[in-house]
Amino acid sequence: MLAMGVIEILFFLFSAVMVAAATMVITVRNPVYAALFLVLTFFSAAALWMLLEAEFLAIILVLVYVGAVMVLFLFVVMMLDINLTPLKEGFTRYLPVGLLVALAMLAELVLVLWSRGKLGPEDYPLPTPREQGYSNTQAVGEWLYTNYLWPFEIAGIVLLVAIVVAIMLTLRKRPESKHQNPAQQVKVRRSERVRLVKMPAEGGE
Amino acid sequence: MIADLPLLSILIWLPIVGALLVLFTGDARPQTARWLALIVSLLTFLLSLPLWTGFDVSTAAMQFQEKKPWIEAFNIHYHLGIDGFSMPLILLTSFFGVLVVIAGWQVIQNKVHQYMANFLLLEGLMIGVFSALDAMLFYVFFEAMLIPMFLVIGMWGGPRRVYATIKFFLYTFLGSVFMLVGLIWLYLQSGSFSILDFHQLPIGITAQKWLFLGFLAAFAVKVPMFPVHTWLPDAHVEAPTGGSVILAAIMLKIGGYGFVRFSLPITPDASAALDWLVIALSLIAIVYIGFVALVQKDMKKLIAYSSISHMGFVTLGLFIAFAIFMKAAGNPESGRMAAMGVEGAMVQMISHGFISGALFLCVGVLYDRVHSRMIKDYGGVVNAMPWFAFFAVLFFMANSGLPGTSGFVGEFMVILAAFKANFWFAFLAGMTLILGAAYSLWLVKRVIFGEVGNDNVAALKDINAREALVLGVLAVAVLLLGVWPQPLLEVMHATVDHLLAHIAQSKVI
Amino acid sequence: MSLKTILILIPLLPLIGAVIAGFFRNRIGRAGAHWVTILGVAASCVLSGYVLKGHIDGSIGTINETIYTWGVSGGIHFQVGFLVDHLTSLMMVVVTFVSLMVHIYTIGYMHDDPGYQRFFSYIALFTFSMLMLVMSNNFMQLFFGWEAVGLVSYLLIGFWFKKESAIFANLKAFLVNRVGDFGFLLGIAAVLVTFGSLDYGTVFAAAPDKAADTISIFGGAEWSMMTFICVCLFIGAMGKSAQAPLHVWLPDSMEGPTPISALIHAATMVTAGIFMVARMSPLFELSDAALSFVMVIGAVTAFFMGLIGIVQNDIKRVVAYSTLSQLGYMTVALGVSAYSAAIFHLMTHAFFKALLFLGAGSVIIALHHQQDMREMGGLRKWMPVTWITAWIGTLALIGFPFFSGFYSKDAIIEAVHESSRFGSGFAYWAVVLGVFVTALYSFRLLYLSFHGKPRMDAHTRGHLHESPLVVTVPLILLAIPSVAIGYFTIEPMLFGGWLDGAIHVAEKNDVLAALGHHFHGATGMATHAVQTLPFWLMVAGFAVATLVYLFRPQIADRVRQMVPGIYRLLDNKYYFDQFNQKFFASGAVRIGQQLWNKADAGLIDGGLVNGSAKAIGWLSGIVRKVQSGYLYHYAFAMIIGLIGILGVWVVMR
Amino acid sequence: MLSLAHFLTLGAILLCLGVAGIFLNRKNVIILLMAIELMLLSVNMNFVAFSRFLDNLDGQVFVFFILTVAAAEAAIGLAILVALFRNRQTINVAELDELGEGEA
Repeated sequence: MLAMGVIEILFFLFSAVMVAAATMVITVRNPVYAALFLVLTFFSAAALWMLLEAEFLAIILVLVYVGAVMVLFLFVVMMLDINLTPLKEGFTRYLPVGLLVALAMLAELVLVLWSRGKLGPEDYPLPTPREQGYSNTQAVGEWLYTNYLWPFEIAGIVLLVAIVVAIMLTLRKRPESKHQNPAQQVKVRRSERVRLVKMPAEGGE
Repeated sequence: MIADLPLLSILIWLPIVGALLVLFTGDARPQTARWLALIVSLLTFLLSLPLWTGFDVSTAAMQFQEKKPWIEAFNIHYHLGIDGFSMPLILLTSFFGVLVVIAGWQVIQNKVHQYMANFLLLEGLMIGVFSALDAMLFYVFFEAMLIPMFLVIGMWGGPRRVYATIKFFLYTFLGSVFMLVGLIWLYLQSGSFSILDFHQLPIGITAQKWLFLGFLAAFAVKVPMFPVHTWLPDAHVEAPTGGSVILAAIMLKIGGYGFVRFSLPITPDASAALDWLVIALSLIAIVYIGFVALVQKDMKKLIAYSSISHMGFVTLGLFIAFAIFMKAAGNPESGRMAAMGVEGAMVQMISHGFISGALFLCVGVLYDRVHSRMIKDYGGVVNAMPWFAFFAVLFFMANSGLPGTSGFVGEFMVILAAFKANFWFAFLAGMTLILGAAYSLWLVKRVIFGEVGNDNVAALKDINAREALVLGVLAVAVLLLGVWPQPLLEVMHATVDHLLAHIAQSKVI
Repeated sequence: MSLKTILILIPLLPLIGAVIAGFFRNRIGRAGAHWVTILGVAASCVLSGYVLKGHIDGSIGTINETIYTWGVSGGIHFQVGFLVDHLTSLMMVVVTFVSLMVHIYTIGYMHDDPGYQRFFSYIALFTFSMLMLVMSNNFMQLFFGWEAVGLVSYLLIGFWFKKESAIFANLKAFLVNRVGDFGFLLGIAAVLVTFGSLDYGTVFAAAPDKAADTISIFGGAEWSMMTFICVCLFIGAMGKSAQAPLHVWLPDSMEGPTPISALIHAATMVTAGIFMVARMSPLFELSDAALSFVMVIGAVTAFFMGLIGIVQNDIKRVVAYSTLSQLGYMTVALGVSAYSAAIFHLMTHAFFKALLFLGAGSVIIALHHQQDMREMGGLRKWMPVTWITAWIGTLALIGFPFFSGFYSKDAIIEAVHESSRFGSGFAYWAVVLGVFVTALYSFRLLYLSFHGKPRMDAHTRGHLHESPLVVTVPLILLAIPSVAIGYFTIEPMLFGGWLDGAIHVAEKNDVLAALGHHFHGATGMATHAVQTLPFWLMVAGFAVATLVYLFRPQIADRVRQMVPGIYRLLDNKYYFDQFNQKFFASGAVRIGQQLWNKADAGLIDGGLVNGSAKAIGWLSGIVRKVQSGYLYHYAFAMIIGLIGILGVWVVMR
Repeated sequence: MLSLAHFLTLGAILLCLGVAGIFLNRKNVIILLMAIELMLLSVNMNFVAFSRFLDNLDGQVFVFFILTVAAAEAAIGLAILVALFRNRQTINVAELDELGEGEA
């Protein structure tokens, strides 16, 4: 621990930021702030993954998660006119319990991790960095499209279904909004649109 | 040629695919749904005929086998095949597949496509049960079969249908989970789910007894045996006619079939040790249920109870074999009577299929017109419906075991074999001669004969051509089987002899 | 035409007639229905006659043919086939002849009935069933015929299905018969288990070897298998041939149309039991106990059922009780091993009892379905043919010398006298006193309906006339054998060995052979009768009846008042019906009710099924309190659980 | 030296924060969803770390799938939230007790 290399410094730096941001996520009152802190958490996580040489996932996390999912969160938070006061009720009341539970859990987890004594640097030393020209993206891609082709396809379907479901759930017809119904347009018959009117010839009288 | 096709697979999947097609016709086109269902079921029936014509009666080996790996991790195969036990039952199933479609032709007016699809699905699954040779495949069909039946009763049933469906489902499900445990245990012992491997697997006597009880739980509920029979009257009463017909004609047979496919060959020593239990329950069913049937006020309930009583002959016929062996004490000529018991049980299953199906159809005919199943709401039906009365009396006579009808054959053979085992078995089983006639004919007296009971009865119209066709076909089947059962018996000789030779050997290690 | 074809045709022709008349009743109409069935029955009657003639002149021997294999199971071949020996051919002729007469008679009797075609279909079907019964060469087919005639009897008793009493009677008839059939079936099962075959030939041939076989029914007690078999088979016969206490259905069966009473419930079906026991003589001969049982039952029936006949007022019921009594005579004959005498009486009885029933039917038509004898009287003026034939039938029934009934009944009485079997003393007195009773009720019937003052109302009297030819011709045709058949056939039937091939009598039991030593021709037998007790008892019965019912009707009332207890006992038919109704019918319903309510609905459904459901419901009622519906409660529970599991894992590790 | 334990500890802390978040913000569904995201992230962290230290790409692939499913979940969850808000004008969890007994 004495000689902290660059990597160690970076790790502790990002870890600190991440833990701090995550703490903020769960404590701030305003959901907008919470979402923004969550973004920060994700950024830190992405950085840490970079340290672990998982570049592809780090980028994906930033692009998809931060770029799409969190923006969606923000949209929803801002779109809905939420009355925040009742939502924050009891925050302090539950603080001790929450902390207690969280700490108990943490204690247990740490106990699990360290009591074994087999996860230290000696057992799992940081692997040597990959050589130049190694592409994590390519490796993941090859792995994904061979061994995990079926699950991948299924994941695609899951996303598709999620899209459809999300639209279905939120779509509503407003009576005042005007839109066309192609099916009805195609189905239309002449008798419904054209009315032949017999008119007396002019000057008949 | 037809014989080269994977016939069993076709018989299973054709109705199921047909069911999906029928489902797609939608609610708006009931007529299309009906015709499509009829065509599919007819096709299935026609395709099941080669099973009979191409059947080799000289061997007990499985025929028309198909085997493909299914879940290799657990050594589960898609393995189909039939022998002398399953072939007649498959034919019976496909035969009734056609009949229920015709029977529901006009009666069902709401959600026709779903109704028809349910029955086709049921048909495919039941054929699957009868032809599966892999225990897991069997189990899947066995359980899946509950779903369409559940829907049929739940959607088109009578006023207390929810109670009836839940009772039906829980009862049968409770039984079959014990079987599942047994099957998994057998898999762990033998490393395979093949039923034929199970047959050869040596098992200790204690384990056999537990297995036997597990199978008994599953099949006794299906048959149903006393005292796990109370779901049947409720299910029958609430089910629509077609549901009752399939339930009585085919689904109950799966219990009996389970005994010959699983209990007897897999656990012969336990069966021999516990045969007294099954025999006692069967005899109780025959006599006790006979009395209970006597006092029913609801026609369907009466027929349901009579079914339980008749199915008692099936279990009796299967399990007296051990008592006969014991009495014959190594004299093989004397022990051959055991075959009569088993064959009688099988004939009884087929015959009961025809008769109970026909009886439920008869009640259905009345119900469609008067909308009551109560005996007191009728009386003197013969005055308004002479042709119906003819069929009803014929089937009730068959139900009471009149010689010349199929109802006689099975009971006769089982009683003869039972006498060989023990006089009192035959005595109690023979009580059905009196009780069966009493409840059947008392019903006939109160419903069919007499002065016209009320205005509803006076206004009845006799059966139409469609109903006459269904009942007529069944009448021919009942009489033919009664006058000449040899073709049916011939099919199962080799299989029965094989089974008896098999169960006479101890499997205890 | 080969003999086999003829044999197949004999039962099949009536069946075809029945099917055509039944299924195409609207197409072929009334005339078509009776023509097709009558032709079928007539043809089979002619063919039966041909076979009988062949037997008489010896051109045809005993035929034992298998038609087809019904089924094979457990190494046992069930076959359908015909055994036609002298006994069978005799029965075939009796059955088809009486049936033919009844068919013709029916044209008149059922003339106005809407169920005309149905009726013809039924009686033709009956002829088929009865022929299958008598021609069978194995027990299974016998049972088939046995139940099939029961079925047709059921249908015909309930022919007028609107009549509550008729459909009650047919249900009762079927159920009582089923009680008998229950025993019969057990007997068949015992035969199969003992002999390993159901074929007559095999069984009878092996019977002597198995005489010592035993069966244990109650614990260790060993019973003779042969006695068991015979008693079981005879229980079947008791049902079908209406022997006490299974006789209760026969009087009620008179609810059916009269031709049926003649054909089924007098001449043919009810004698199936007699025929069956005679057919099984090789078995019965091996069990003295069973024969004693048969004899006692028969004697009880013969005497006590006759007594009831004296107090009945319904003309058909009197004849019905007389039938019971006569069946009792036949059974007694069986019981003393005089099988030939039983068959002989069966034959003569078939003719004269059919005649009596049809005569009663003729009266009933004339009186527009009035059956109460108190509303008749003096009919001889209007219905001479019916009157004369009724006299002939009555004389035959009471056993007046030279009439057919005399020979058969006297032979039975002598045979019983000759026998030394256990119970034969009782049986002898029962049958001898029975002669007096028979004469009494027979002449009572005759006097009340045909003699004395007319008691019917004026309107009916105005319309009285003799029945049409289709009714009277069968009466005449039946009267001829009623008079003469006994005289001509007693010698070959009883002493000439006509039935030797079909009936087996053990040397020591052969009472008829002993009688044969005293037999010197039919005429001699008749003239000798004047010296015997039965003859004088018959004369006494005649005298009493003449005195009481022709000249001094008030005596009957006075006697009735003198012994009210006995009268009531007889009028209620020994309370058999009441007992059965209370004990068996209501008892069964009550048992069923109890089992259903208490056991099925109460214990199993209420306790086990719904009980377990209730227990679970109660438990979940408690547990559901945990389910608040608040999301965070659930989350909280999950996390606590997670911590708990983790904790356990940490500790356990 | 960095070791696997470092990363796993970080993941554990993150998970506990997520759990604490659920407790503290028990009424605000949006923050609840965010807390779930935190917990998922912690799992992902572990996966990536293991993948690196064990030199096995399966872990990363799984993270990929988890991200997919999490995205779908977030989309649907938010959609439900929107629908809920439209119907009830609130996202207060305390008022959403349809599942419980009515009177509770």
